[in-house]
Amino acid sequence: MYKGNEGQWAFFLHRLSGIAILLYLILHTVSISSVLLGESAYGAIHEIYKLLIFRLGLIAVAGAVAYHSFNGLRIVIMDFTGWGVKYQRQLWYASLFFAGIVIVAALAYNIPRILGGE
Amino acid sequence: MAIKARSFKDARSQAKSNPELAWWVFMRLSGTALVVLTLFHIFKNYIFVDEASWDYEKIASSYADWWNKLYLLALLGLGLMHGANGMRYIIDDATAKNRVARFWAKAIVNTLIGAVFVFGILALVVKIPIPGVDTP
Amino acid sequence: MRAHKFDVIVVGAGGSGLMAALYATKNAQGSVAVISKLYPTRSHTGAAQGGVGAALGNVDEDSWEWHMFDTIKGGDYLTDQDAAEIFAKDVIDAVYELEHMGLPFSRLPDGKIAQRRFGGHTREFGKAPVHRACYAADRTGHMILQTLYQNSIKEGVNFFNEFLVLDMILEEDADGGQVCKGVIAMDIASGELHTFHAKSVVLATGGNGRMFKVTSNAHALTGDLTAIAYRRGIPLEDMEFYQFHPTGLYKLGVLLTEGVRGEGGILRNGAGERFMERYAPTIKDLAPRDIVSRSMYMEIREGRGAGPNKDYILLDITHLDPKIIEERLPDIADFSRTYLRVEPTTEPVPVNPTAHYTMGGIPTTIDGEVLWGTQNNEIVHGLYAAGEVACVSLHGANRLGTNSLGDLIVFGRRAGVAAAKYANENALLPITDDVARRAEDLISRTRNASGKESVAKIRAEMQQSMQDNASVFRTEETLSAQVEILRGLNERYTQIGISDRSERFNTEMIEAIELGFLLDNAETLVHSALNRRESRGAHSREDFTERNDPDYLKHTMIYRKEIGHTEIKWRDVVLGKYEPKPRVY
Amino acid sequence: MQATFKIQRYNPEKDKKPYWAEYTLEVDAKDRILDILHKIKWEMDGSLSFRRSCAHGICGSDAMMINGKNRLACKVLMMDLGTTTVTVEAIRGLPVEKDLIVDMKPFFDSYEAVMPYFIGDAVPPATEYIQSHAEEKIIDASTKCILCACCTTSCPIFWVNGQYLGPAAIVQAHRFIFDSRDRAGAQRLEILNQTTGVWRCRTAYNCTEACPRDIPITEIIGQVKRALMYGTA
Repeated sequence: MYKGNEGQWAFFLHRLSGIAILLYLILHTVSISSVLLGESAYGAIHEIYKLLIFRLGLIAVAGAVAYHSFNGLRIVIMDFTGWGVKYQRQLWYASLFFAGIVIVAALAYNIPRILGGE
Repeated sequence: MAIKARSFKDARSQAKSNPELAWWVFMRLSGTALVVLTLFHIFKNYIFVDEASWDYEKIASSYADWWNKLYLLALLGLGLMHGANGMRYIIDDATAKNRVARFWAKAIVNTLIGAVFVFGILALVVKIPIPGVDTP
Repeated sequence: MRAHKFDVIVVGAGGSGLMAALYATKNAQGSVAVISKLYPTRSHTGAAQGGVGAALGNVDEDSWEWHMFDTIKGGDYLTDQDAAEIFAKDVIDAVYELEHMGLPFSRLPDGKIAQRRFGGHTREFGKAPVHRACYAADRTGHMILQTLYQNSIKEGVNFFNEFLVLDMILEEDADGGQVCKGVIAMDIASGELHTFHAKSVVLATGGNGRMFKVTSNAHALTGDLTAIAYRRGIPLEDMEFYQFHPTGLYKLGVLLTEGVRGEGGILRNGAGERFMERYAPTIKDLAPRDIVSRSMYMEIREGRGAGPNKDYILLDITHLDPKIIEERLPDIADFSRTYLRVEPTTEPVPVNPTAHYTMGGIPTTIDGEVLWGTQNNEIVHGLYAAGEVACVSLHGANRLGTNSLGDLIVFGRRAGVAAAKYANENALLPITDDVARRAEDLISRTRNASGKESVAKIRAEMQQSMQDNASVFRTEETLSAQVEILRGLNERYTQIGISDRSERFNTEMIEAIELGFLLDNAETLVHSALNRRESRGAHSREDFTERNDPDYLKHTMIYRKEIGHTEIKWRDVVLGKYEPKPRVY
Repeated sequence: MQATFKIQRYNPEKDKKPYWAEYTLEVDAKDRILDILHKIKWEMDGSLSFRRSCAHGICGSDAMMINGKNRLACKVLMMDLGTTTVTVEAIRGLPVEKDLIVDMKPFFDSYEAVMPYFIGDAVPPATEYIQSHAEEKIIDASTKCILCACCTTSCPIFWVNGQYLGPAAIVQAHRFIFDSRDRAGAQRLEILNQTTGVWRCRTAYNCTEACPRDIPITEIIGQVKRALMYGTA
């Protein structure tokens, strides 16, 4: 493994999270849009949302979206301004921090739901 | 369309129709918009609300709201386009040495995304009957 | 075995080779190719730092005649004055031409090319230092090399990169003269031999500094073509004159440009004294390199060196504005920090003289035509040389700083033009089937060498003994000892063994072949030095401390009889308007 | 002190695939990695092959991956690494020819593709072009490039997509695009305005961190991107 620094990992994570988000977006659109097929079809598909693994996965997806969003803003700043590049490290840590907040929020609301067996 | 010019002559002949810069700018603009759209969407419909509570009736009711329809349309359209172009970058990188693989990878991914887009639009456009309101 | 035919072949892709190739391409009706041991951008021209001297007069009033005089005086009057005149005039245009090729020179506030002071460059025939060196920060050579390579791409020059030249196709012609019909080279990537058959050949392979232990020269600078020419009966001129650059990084020899002193840097001994005031009261630290190097060694010998072992001198730039250092000398600062962990803005940098440049080389006329005899009409038809590998003789007994880069562009261009003209006017001469025999023998002998001697050990012993016996100070005793040492090393060289028998990138075999070249270069230096019983320029004999014009105002021409045995002839110096005078600064 | 060098070896004439060779030897903290490679070659295994020439970071021959990062072997001292276990591999993304020697042709092809040569006025001035300090400064960093390929072969995009012109070629193009004397900037920008050009850059910063000449490469690529976006150069 090439021992790159923050920039390299920012890029790898951005790409990885992007793929994950697109896959989830496809799944999510199909499942939600199955309302077209009527209540029973929607209900059948929606059963998977109740699986533990799916519920944990959703937290990860929320985290991926948050990381991709904030790191995306970092990229926008770097590309559109001259100064962003100089602070790319700090900007990356900032995007990790904000993504962390979203993940904590998702965990805080969802762990009680999961444990409570709702 | 990927351009593979390795000389100035090639570049000249191909650069005129090159949409690369436009896509680049699109990614940044749509990305910025999507940050707002997705994060709001996630907080409103997932973090603050239990995902499991989204039954048929609740979906149908929310789809009756035109503002919400527009919001979801923008989210779906921008998200899928942003994702499709992102996948194009990844495929171009991953299949730099293999044109056949590149063709098929793009064909499959774009068809899938296109189909999902159509399905998603239909769900937004077609009126979804709300149980107890539209149907007895 | 593969065969190629070109009109002009240039061997070497540094400054002079690329300049020759560009001009050959512009002037030849036929095809031109460059053969290089390295990728062109790896050539050692790229390591030149300080500048290229030309009397542009952008800062101070200046004239080409002053430059010509400085060059001749700097060369201790062994400089051929016709060459110096052409040089001092042409280098001005050549600098503008480089700028028009895109070279990013540093600028003055008015937007013109910036110039700095350099050792031995003076106004009004020695009155005071003058700003003459045009520079691009401290990477002038890098920018020249890049610019010339860029223009070679623009002009579509053919390159054969990573080809090691092993032999020349050199034959006697009908009227007893000599003619060159091409070269034999090995493709390093595949190990395959190639025959390059050509109407004219330009040699531009640079120096041979790797025969010394501490050198600013690249590992690749092993005097390949001087050795090949010497083996093939061509004499080498003035090989005893080897320049030691005063400021090489302590122990490493990495070059710190004279431009450091041009910008105001000062040499100090262990006591902090600015000792150059004693040796060259007028221009002090900006005296020519031979004088400064000798002065530094004198200080060390007399116990005034710096450091725990009192074995180095300090280069002090702590009084300069750090902004000037970062702008004009960034690489120098970087070298000091990287290799010695010395912060040049706050502490003086330990330096010592480092083997830098050979004034001697393959004798040529002012058009780069290679001589096989001692007269200007005894030329090898179709063979040209330029740059450090050649001896025009512009630099005489000691080269002035910045004149190497000027030499490359002025005489590289002249050689390229002359080679193209020769190719246009002459037919491709036939060659025989066995032209590659010598090269084939050399390769197979070396690749299969299975003796007990180590190439690395022989090389290390040669480098150490050359440093001890034939560097800045020389005596009859040390030189005679060195003659014997070299004979012994040559003997052992026939018993080397190598382990890599593979074809592709056999760098072990290449190093063994290069060692053979170096031993020959060392032989010419030591024998020539032993023969010259005077002190002149860079050649400093402790047993003959004075310059002796009646007996030695002439060029050494050394021929090989057999390994370890040489014959020395003389060639007249071209004198002119500047009469030899005592050389004081 | 004693150090262990793990070097990736490969000679296609006899090896089916690359393998790791280990050498243990005495080294000094102030030794350059190149010095140690030479010591191995000269005293332990003559067949070890690598490129080198100037040995002080100006010719760009000895780019290699040392302890997981691209560097010039002649610009890294043992003490810089902070360990006595050193791994050395060939730079990535270019075909390995033998041991640490890679085929540089694709790299130089990309370089040549950006028109890396000055195109000035049809009739140049009688003396020099005039250039201000400010104009000179814009291209100061990009003119430092020694074409060692440390940057291009540290780029994650280049590893998978060799069609990307790569940071080195972009730096070289930048050197001319932003040269106040050059007249062909627009043509070069067109070349870089392709999928094989600046838009492949994903700002991973490996290039900037690998550059032995401290060129702010990502920043330079950014300048080219903005020149294309905002139409200025």
